[in-house]
Amino acid sequence: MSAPAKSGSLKFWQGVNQALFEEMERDDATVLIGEDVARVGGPYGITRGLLDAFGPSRVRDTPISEALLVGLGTGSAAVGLRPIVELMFFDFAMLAADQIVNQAAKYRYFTGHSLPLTIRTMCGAGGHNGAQHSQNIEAWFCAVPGLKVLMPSNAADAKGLLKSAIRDDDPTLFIETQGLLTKRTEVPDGERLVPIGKAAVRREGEDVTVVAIGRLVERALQAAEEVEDEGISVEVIDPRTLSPFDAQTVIDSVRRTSRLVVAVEATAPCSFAAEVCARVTESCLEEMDAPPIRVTSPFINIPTPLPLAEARAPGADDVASAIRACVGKE
Amino acid sequence: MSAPAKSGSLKFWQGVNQALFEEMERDDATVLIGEDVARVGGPYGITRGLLDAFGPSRVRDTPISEALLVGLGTGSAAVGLRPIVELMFFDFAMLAADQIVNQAAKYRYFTGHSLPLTIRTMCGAGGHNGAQHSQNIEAWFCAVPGLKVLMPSNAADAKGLLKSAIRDDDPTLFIETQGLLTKRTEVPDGERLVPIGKAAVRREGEDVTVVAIGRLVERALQAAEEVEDEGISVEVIDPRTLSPFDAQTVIDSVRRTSRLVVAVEATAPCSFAAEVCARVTESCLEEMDAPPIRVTSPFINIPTPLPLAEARAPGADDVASAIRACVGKE
Amino acid sequence: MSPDDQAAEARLARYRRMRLSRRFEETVHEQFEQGNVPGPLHLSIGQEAVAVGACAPLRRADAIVSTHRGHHHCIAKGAHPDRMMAELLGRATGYSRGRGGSMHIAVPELGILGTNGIVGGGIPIATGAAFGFQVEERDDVCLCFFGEGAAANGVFGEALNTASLWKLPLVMLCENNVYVEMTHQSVHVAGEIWRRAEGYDMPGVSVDGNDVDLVAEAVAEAVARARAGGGPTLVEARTYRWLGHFAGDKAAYRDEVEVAEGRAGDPLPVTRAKLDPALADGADEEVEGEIAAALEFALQSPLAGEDVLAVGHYAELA
Amino acid sequence: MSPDDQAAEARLARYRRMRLSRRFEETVHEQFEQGNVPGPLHLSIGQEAVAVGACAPLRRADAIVSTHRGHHHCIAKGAHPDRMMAELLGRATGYSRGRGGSMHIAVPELGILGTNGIVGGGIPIATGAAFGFQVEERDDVCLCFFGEGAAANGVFGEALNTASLWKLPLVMLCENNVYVEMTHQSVHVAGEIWRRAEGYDMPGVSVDGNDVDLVAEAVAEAVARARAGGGPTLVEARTYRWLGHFAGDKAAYRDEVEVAEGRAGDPLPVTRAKLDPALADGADEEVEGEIAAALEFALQSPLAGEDVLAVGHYAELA
Ligand SMILES: Cc1ncc(C[n+]2csc(CCOP(=O)(O)OP(=O)(O)O)c2C)c(N)n1
Ligand SMILES: Cc1ncc(C[n+]2csc(CCOP(=O)(O)OP(=O)(O)O)c2C)c(N)n1
Ligand SMILES: [Mg+2]
Ligand SMILES: [Mg+2]
Repeated sequence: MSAPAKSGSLKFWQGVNQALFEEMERDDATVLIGEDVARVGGPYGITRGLLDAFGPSRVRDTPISEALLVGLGTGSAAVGLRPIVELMFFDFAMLAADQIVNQAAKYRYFTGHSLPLTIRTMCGAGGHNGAQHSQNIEAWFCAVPGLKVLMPSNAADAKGLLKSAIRDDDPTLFIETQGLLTKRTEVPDGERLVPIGKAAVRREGEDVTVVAIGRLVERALQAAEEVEDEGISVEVIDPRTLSPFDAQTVIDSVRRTSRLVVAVEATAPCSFAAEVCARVTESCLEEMDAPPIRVTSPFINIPTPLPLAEARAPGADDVASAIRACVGKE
Repeated sequence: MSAPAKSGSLKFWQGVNQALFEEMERDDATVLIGEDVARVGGPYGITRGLLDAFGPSRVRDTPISEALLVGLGTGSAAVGLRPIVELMFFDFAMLAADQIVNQAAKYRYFTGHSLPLTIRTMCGAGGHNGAQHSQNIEAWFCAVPGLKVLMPSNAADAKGLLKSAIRDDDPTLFIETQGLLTKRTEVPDGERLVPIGKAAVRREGEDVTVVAIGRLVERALQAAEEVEDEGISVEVIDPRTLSPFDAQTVIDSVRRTSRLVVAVEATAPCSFAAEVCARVTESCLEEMDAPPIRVTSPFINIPTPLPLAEARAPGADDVASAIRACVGKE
Repeated sequence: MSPDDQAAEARLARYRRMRLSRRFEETVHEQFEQGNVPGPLHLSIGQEAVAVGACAPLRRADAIVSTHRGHHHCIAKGAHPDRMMAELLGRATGYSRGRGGSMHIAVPELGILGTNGIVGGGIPIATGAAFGFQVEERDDVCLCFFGEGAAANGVFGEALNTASLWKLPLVMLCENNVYVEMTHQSVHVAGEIWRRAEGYDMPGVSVDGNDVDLVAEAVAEAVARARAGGGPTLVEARTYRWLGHFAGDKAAYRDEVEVAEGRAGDPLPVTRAKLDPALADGADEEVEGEIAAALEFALQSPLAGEDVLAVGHYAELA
Repeated sequence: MSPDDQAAEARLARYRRMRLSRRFEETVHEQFEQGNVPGPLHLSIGQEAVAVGACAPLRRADAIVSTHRGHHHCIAKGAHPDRMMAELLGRATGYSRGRGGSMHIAVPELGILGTNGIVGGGIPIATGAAFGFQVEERDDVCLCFFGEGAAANGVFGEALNTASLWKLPLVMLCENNVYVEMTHQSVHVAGEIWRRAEGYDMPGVSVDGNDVDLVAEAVAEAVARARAGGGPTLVEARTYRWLGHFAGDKAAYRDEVEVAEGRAGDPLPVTRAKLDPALADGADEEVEGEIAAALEFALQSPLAGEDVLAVGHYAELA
């Protein structure tokens, strides 16, 4: 197998795959390691073709040792590589939390040297894998100085952000979303780097600002369509980078709309949604005409059957109701 | 050595020590395990006397295996014990995150059975132990369904909350604060259980509500004194339990004062302080006369020299300035 | 009853259990292909002798900890096919209310502390159960099933070290089925897992995992040692994963010769051959009845609805 | 220069390094007692032969990963006493700007990838450095120091397994100083650590850690194997921790006889005895001068101020 066509309409996973191909072609110091990433091209096929293209030294299947995996990235980055480490599911990052937070994230602080490490993982309840294979713990890592946390919501950003992450000289945590893997978007031709730390305004509007990440971006856009007929004009912002968070873009928007809804797949407590509410109300509470509303998953575990998992996850309808509540049109 | 006097003025660590004694006396199913908790009574002496009192089967020194430690608690709780597991520093909980979050916290959900496990650990920059021995990651665990997260701010609550945690039939994470270990408070005589999930109003006031946890409670009270002379009346609330969070007590207070300041030792992003701001503004933004203000540590690592660590941590003066800013008296 | 009769009876029971596990999984696999299984399915077909042999020396009060591939473990320890089938088919009558599925089956009252979605995640819990038994001065033991891939998770070494130091009543049973997801064990295992016991000052043995009697023998010895306070044992049972990693995985990454050889080790015929054919036929019939009833029970049960989502997170709300 | 002369010169250099480490720590210990060390101090006095012997076969381009007790490792790999002293005394001129202290010293340009506050935390990083060397097809190696207590951290087994599978140029050096914080190693270690290598299909050796030449020999063999693509080796060096776990710990939990026996293994006199006394005296003098200069440098340097707090977290702000 080889890399998929370079442009046109791509699935999310193909955007990731292309970014990996292009960056590994571009820089020999780039390596990819993870469980089943090489021979079979990943449990979800995301890394297919890379072993054939770059060989067994740079693309390696590893044992089931998540903590070691991140250390392999940190140590090799410290001696000159630009490693990409895949942690199959975000839930498994818990096994490597020490290596990510106490080691990789603090390396520059302790040594004064760069650590060009990219950790890729996959979050969310888009599969039927249950409570230990679907969690969204991005907020944990947004609380860690030294790390950069990225969560693209479409194929184009997946490709452009991952390329930026790989070239970045700090440890980055690149979070793919299970529920988006096969979603298509147009991906512009040629080299395109999405800047780290810059939010994207997905849709402009006047009445309410909806901040959404990952899978909720598409749902927020659907909700925006839905309420448009009801005369509600919605602005949708996708931060894309969760840390450092481009709060200014959101605050400027809320200053105009005077209303905020935040939609994430995680549970509410201490989530990125909580952070957005805090940052925005700290800066412009007086300019707000209504309380902010968080649209999140309920504070319960993720069930295995997909219909139940989907019932638990916030949908476009939940975002739409939140928008209506926020503008007082229930 | 034996247990310290049962009442009067106690240091924070003594409150913990007494709770351990009383609960281990009360229930033979209670065991204590951790690194150096037995023979030397803990690196900070918190568990002194317990080995002599309860013997080497129920009080055990363990190897340096944090993930296993939590599993020892989960497995033994599953077969009838009421274990207390000490993780020396909160930072080390990262090595056990899978066992805490993917295993212990989900046990009841998967099995329908109780899991009376108590995990004790110590947070904060009160020592000179640096960036890997001083972190506040309580927010991570507030995001986990199935866990209860407790953070006492004085000896009396340390004792009463720990007793409740040990008797509780769910996994609890009991967070001690390095900067409080030797602080004294009056501890009432006799058996006193502090209820889980109930906030304490430490000081009543009219103009602004300050929500503070752990080490910041005392500092918030100092700040309240300080600004009182300036004619600012401050209400100070100590949630004590971070999850489940007693939001109602805080919301009722803010409805009266119309102003909110939240003070924690952690860094701001996705912290418990963010959650409080979100919960409160969601519920009563219209009743607020000023933006909420978070008083936190800056988003940087914790330095080793104590003077620098203290300079980084939020102080009473920081809380006082936030209060003044909040009431518009700068 | 003469020793011979007892042995014969025991062997029949073992055969029956293996057959029950085999037919359970074949049946649930069919259901999967018909779209009736709303979750992932990791099948253990071909590995039945490991589970049944290892659980043979256990008592009801003993505990086991299982893995993501644990149907055979649960059945071997006495889980009811009907409630298991219901769980896998997402029915409210399942062991986990139909919301957990294959990787979240637990029956604590039978000593089944749970299958697990985290590879190696059960190892510390098993060690903890053994610790609990020791503190309670019970002579019960905990049997920990894990795959050769799981041995790469650091908790494996953590468990061996402390279990050996504390002489915990723990039997670490490595079920080596040659594959770790889609890669051969040689990608994952340096040396041989059972040999790692020595470095932790505990006994380690390797056994033919397709011979239920040999597995039972090896584990019985380990269990006896554990009950007597002699501490843990590491047992590696060699078997083969017949099917793909999960239902739906065609396993094109394996060559046919290897698969054919692997399947040739089918544990059922060897055991059946040692039985009175009439008794064996009778066992097969019983099993068919039990499986049919289990499937019926599951299909008759209501699908788990949204009402199961929120329950059972905290004692207060349990 | 004749082989004998070379050997003599090498031994003198080793003695000098050990002496430098010893005097560095004695000096910083005094400073600690005078209240001039604003952080924890884990002293390695008595263990110098392990660090100096292990680093003897290394080149500048080789890497080492150290621990919370790593002054001797850093000095053995060539770290400058002045900047180390400054770091421990909290001075802005220290290797980590005076904000890291003893557990956060790193000099990547000398291949010193860092001491570490997390016990075992450096093990995966060392494995990663060896992985990096292999991919880059350099014949450099990584030497990973860790204590016998750290071997209980699961990453130890994870590292051995993958290092052995990938034949990484890694030398795992377990510095067994008999104590793990305030408890004897027997509370922490089942069996003997060096014996765990076999279970991962790699060589393991045990060596007298108080004889710098024996340590150098054992590690040289491991390094040669690693450079030649022969993969990792586990070396356990037996020594003794003379002082408490940290400066200030009276270590009342140890009995005097044991401590006396431990101190009898002092690595310096044995080596010194093999030297030309005049040369040894000269070395001692040089060391005194170097240490005096280092202390002077540190005391003359400004204390790290709040201006060091925010710098160096991200590339943009570095
Ligand atoms: C910590 C963790 N890492 C990775 C996975 C993904 N995964 C599921 S099963 C599996 C292979 C397990 O192999 P083995 O232990 O041999 O068990 P088997 O599947 O052969 O029964 C992997 C890597 C996981 N579930 N948990
Ligand atoms: C993960 C982790 N757990 C616990 C500690 C606390 N701690 C610091 S040093 C130490 C003992 C380490 O013993 P050993 O590995 O033998 O090294 P030594 O101190 O003897 O040099 C412990 C438990 C820690 N720093 N990190
Ligand atoms: Mg396997
Ligand atoms: Mg030691």
